[in-house]
Amino acid sequence: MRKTLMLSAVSGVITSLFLFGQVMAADLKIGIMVPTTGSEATSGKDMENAIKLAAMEINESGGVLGMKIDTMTGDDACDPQQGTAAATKLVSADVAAVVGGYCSGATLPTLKIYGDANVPFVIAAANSTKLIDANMGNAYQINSTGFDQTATAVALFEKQGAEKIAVIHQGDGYSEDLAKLTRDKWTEMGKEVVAYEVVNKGEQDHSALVTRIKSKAPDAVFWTAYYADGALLIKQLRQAGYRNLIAVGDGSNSPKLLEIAGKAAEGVYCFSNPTVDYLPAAKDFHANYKKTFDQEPDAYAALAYDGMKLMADAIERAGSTDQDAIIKALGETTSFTGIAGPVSFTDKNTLARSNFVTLIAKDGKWTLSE
Amino acid sequence: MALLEVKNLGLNFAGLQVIKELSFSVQPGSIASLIGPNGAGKTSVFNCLTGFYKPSSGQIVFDGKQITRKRPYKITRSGMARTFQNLRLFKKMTVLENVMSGMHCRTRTGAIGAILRTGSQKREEAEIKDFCEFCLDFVGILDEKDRTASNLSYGHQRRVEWARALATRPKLLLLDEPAAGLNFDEKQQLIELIKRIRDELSITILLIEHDMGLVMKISEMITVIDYGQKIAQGNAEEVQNDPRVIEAYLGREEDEVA
Amino acid sequence: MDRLDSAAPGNGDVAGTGGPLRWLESQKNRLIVLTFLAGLAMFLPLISNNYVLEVMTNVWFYVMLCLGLNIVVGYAGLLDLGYAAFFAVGAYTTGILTSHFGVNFWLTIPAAVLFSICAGVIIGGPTLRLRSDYLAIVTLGFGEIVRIIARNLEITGGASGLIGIEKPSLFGFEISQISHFYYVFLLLACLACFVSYRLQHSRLGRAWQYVREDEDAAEAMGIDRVAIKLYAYVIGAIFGGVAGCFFAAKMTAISPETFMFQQSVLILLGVVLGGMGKIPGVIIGAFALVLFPEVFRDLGSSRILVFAIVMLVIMLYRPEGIWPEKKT
Amino acid sequence: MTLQDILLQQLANGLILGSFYALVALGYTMVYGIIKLLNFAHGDLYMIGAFLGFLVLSVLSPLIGDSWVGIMCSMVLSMIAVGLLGVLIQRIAYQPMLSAPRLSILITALAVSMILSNGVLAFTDGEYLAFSTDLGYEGLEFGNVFITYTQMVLVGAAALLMSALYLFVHRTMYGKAMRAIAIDKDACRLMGIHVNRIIALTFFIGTSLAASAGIMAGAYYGSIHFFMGFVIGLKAFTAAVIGGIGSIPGAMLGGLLLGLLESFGTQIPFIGTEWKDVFSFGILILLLVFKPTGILGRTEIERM
Repeated sequence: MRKTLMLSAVSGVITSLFLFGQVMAADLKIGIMVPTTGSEATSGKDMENAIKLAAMEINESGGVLGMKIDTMTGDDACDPQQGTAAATKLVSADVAAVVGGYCSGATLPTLKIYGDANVPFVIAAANSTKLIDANMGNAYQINSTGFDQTATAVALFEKQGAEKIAVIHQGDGYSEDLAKLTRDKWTEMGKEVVAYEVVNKGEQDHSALVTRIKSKAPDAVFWTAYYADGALLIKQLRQAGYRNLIAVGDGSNSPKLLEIAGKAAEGVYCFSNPTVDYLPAAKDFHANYKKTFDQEPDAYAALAYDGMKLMADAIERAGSTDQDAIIKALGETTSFTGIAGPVSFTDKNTLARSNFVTLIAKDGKWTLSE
Repeated sequence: MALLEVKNLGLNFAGLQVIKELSFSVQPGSIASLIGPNGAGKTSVFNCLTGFYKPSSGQIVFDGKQITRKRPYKITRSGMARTFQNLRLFKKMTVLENVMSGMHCRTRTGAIGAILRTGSQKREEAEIKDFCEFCLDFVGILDEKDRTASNLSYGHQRRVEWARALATRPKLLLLDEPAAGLNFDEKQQLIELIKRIRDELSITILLIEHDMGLVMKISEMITVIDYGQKIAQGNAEEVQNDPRVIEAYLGREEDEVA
Repeated sequence: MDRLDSAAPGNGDVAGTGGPLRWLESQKNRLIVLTFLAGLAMFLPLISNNYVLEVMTNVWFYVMLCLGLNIVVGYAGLLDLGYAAFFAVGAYTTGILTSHFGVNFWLTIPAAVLFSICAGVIIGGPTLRLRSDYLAIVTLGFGEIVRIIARNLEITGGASGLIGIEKPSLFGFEISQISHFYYVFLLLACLACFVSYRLQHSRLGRAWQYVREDEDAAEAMGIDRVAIKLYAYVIGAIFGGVAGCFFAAKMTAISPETFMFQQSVLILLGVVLGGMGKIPGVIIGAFALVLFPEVFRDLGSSRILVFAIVMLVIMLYRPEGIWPEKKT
Repeated sequence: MTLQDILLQQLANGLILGSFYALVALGYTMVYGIIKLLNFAHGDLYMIGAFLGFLVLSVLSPLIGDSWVGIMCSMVLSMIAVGLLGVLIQRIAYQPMLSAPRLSILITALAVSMILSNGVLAFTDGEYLAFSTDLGYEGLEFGNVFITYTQMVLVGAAALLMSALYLFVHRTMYGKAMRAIAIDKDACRLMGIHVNRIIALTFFIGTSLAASAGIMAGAYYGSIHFFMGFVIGLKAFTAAVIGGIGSIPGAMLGGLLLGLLESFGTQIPFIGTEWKDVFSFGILILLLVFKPTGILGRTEIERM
């Protein structure tokens, strides 16, 4: 009897899956692929909110080609396996287009799925350079890639007169990619990378590494990974008496870094994607977001919002929901200006300009440098 | 030539000498006993013989081969089987499955044969089953073969252990206190069984026992140890009349009874 | 042997019988249900969308992994906390051989089996003599070592991993659609069930059980416990390795993050939840593992928490798992 | 910095890291010694300790500030709380499993560990919390080697706790009972020792030591996170094995040794930070294979 219960439970679950995956009639269905569970859920939900906000605004002003936008979220949980499930779910539901993509690792295997289905995809945040090679032509990155960030970083180091730098990453795809690009570019310029190190995620004590770095006396230390471990590293570097330049990548662009590192973070540089705080055009968005969701928008909200708006713009320009037409229209974008600035694409479907800004920590807050 | 030859066996535990310079031998086809008061080191001798303890000195020659400090499974494969003083059955498995464990070392089918169920695998499984049923029949509990081992009576659980040991096709069978916990009738059956194992299956037997009556009745050669040392050796009559045995062994036996 | 097989389910059967659904006890009725489920599994691609297929493909994949780990944990009673390492060995073998050396996908499978065996022997050989709790930690350590090696080497693509792994084709037919992969993984899961079943009911399967129940008694019966455990370890490794090959082919991209400690724990959860050592139990465990986060999206973040609580309750009150025990 | 300076600084680093490892390893070793249980949840109790300390401190700080006094007060309070939690876990999850097969109790311990860490994950949404305190960066400079006062206090506190434990185990009746139970539980029961009470006491002490390490780590490093117990749990286990699991001085020695190994390991060419964990896991595995009893452990004799 228990066995029967078990069987009926299993078949019940399968049936509910059917219902879950069912296609509902809608005017214009746009998929959102972000992590809404898992370690990156906070950022993912924030992006989801921003995209929904954009869709709401579009609907209020008459929709796209007279159709109302209806969003559907696929949760990639920042995990490649769940990412493919989410992408297949969206494709199965016949979405006209997809906006999203936060974790590069989870976004990577989905490119093939969207590519095979020929679904137009605007990648709002994920920016690993690996995405460029895996792109089948239907995806467009509106966030500057690691190449641009490297250029910004190297420019800063040069301007500050650094000769020897140390690069530290965290052993994940994103931060290793950035660290490698920086190391190669710096050595290409005939300068020296005195230390190229990796920190294990979740470790708290970096004193041995700090001593090693300090003994190499670099003019600048570049942390390419996330804020949590970055804060600890900065703190311990300063504690050990390292007084030269410290810079962190866009993964560390969080007020949490300043909170954890405290006064040790003063004067640390950060390369950042266009976030709401430094975008003059984002005032209205900021207010609306706060009003609608009762919270502050996070780092990638502006890009996610722009992604949805760009997609709607491309569909208008295409004049139909034909996938090829939308993809073509996306590629031909020239006149679209979002809150994060103008958008146009290179022949590799990446953002034509670098949208990176340099921030500096002052009095416990990130402010634009220069 | 002796089937089992123990020469100058010594065993130390954390500085304590459990067995000292012990030598004895078991002739093929005989029923031999190892006796001694509680804590004399009888089970330790068994554990050395079967490889569970690593002796600190001395040699054990079985069937013409050195087996000193060999791993237990190798010793079993070379033809020495044992039972345990406090039963060590695979409690959750059936009686037949328990006995089948003994045949493991006499069969060879591996993973591929099992997956493909080759002809030789099927033949081997049938062979295992037949021989195990024969062993169960021999000890008289064939009709309980499909019961879970832990559900059997104590006496029958003992018989499962014997059947399991017989299934390894041993040349020498070591019985660790086989009569412990048995009533008078069961002891008589045990004596019968031990004799039948020797006579019908031509398996040599070495046993440790407390019950002096039983030992005297069936043993052809008795080795008496105390404090890990041999104090006497001989047939029942010789041992019974040995003053050292009477003094060292029986004296203490009375204390124990009291 | 056949007599033994049929004897057990015949007189044994489900605990807690009674109630209106008693008819399931008979072998025939069970067969009906089983046929129905098999039919459903066979024809699922005809009646469902790709999302359901994707999820179910994932289910079959975890069925295979869990059955592989079940051989180690369930049959041989060894706690392995680094099973993802074998899965990684298979995935990287396929990934590296196809993308760096242009080897045909099908040829990478024997290579993966070989490497898995090597990995199993390297890990198991020296450590299987240890006490079981030490073994758990050693396997955990090995799992981490494999992941760190994959992260640090050039050939494995470093932390970003490998991308653009070729999809396999068979006699000119390219396995690329999700429905194709569904059948491939269904087949693999069935194969895994079959192999598990045959092994469980064999001389080797019994030996694992002897060693699990009482190592010393098993050794006294002439069973080389180290060799027997190593056997379990290596076969489990092969399951994981082969599953890894197909995983790489399906995902076309692999990275070290997939093979973290959490993955090993997830697979272990699948084995324990439904009932260690029992094939239907393990299958149920794998279903729960994959379907739970898909159906209860809102609870997704706390899925491991829910599973862990269930696991604790199972261990305390029903150590044999959800799937009922046979009685004799 | 000269090579000598670097090595001296790494020595200091290793000792500080090692003190944390030792404190956590002590709990592992005590629990293992007394009931032969590998308590996977031990690292998570370290984490819970840090979170409770954070909570208590944020309540207390308006009253007594968040400097040393505040930290010490919240440390004592959360050590007691986590110690009680440890006893509770032992009663609920481990007590019924003591006679079960080893595999079951190991899985139970794993489940407890996952419940603790994922429970905190659910509570905190996986966020890192800033454990902000008022500890300064001032310290003493010995040549090029720099040690902050905070670091000195930490090592001092760890040493104090460890010596207190050592005295407790070797000078009191409870300590004797603990050691006796580790050798023969049944005999102790016959001798009239409240075995269960002593086991509970062992859990209390072991987990509260882990909690103390957690709070100190939180205050020292400045951030806490649901996953912070995993790595240190593993490392502390390694330390306990190096020293000889079951041996209290062994755990202290093993902790310090592992801390030093890791610090100096960073300086070894080709190992560096990239292969650091492979290095320490490698040591663990080699040790278990070739000398499972560790440096100070006793050889066990298993009887038939």
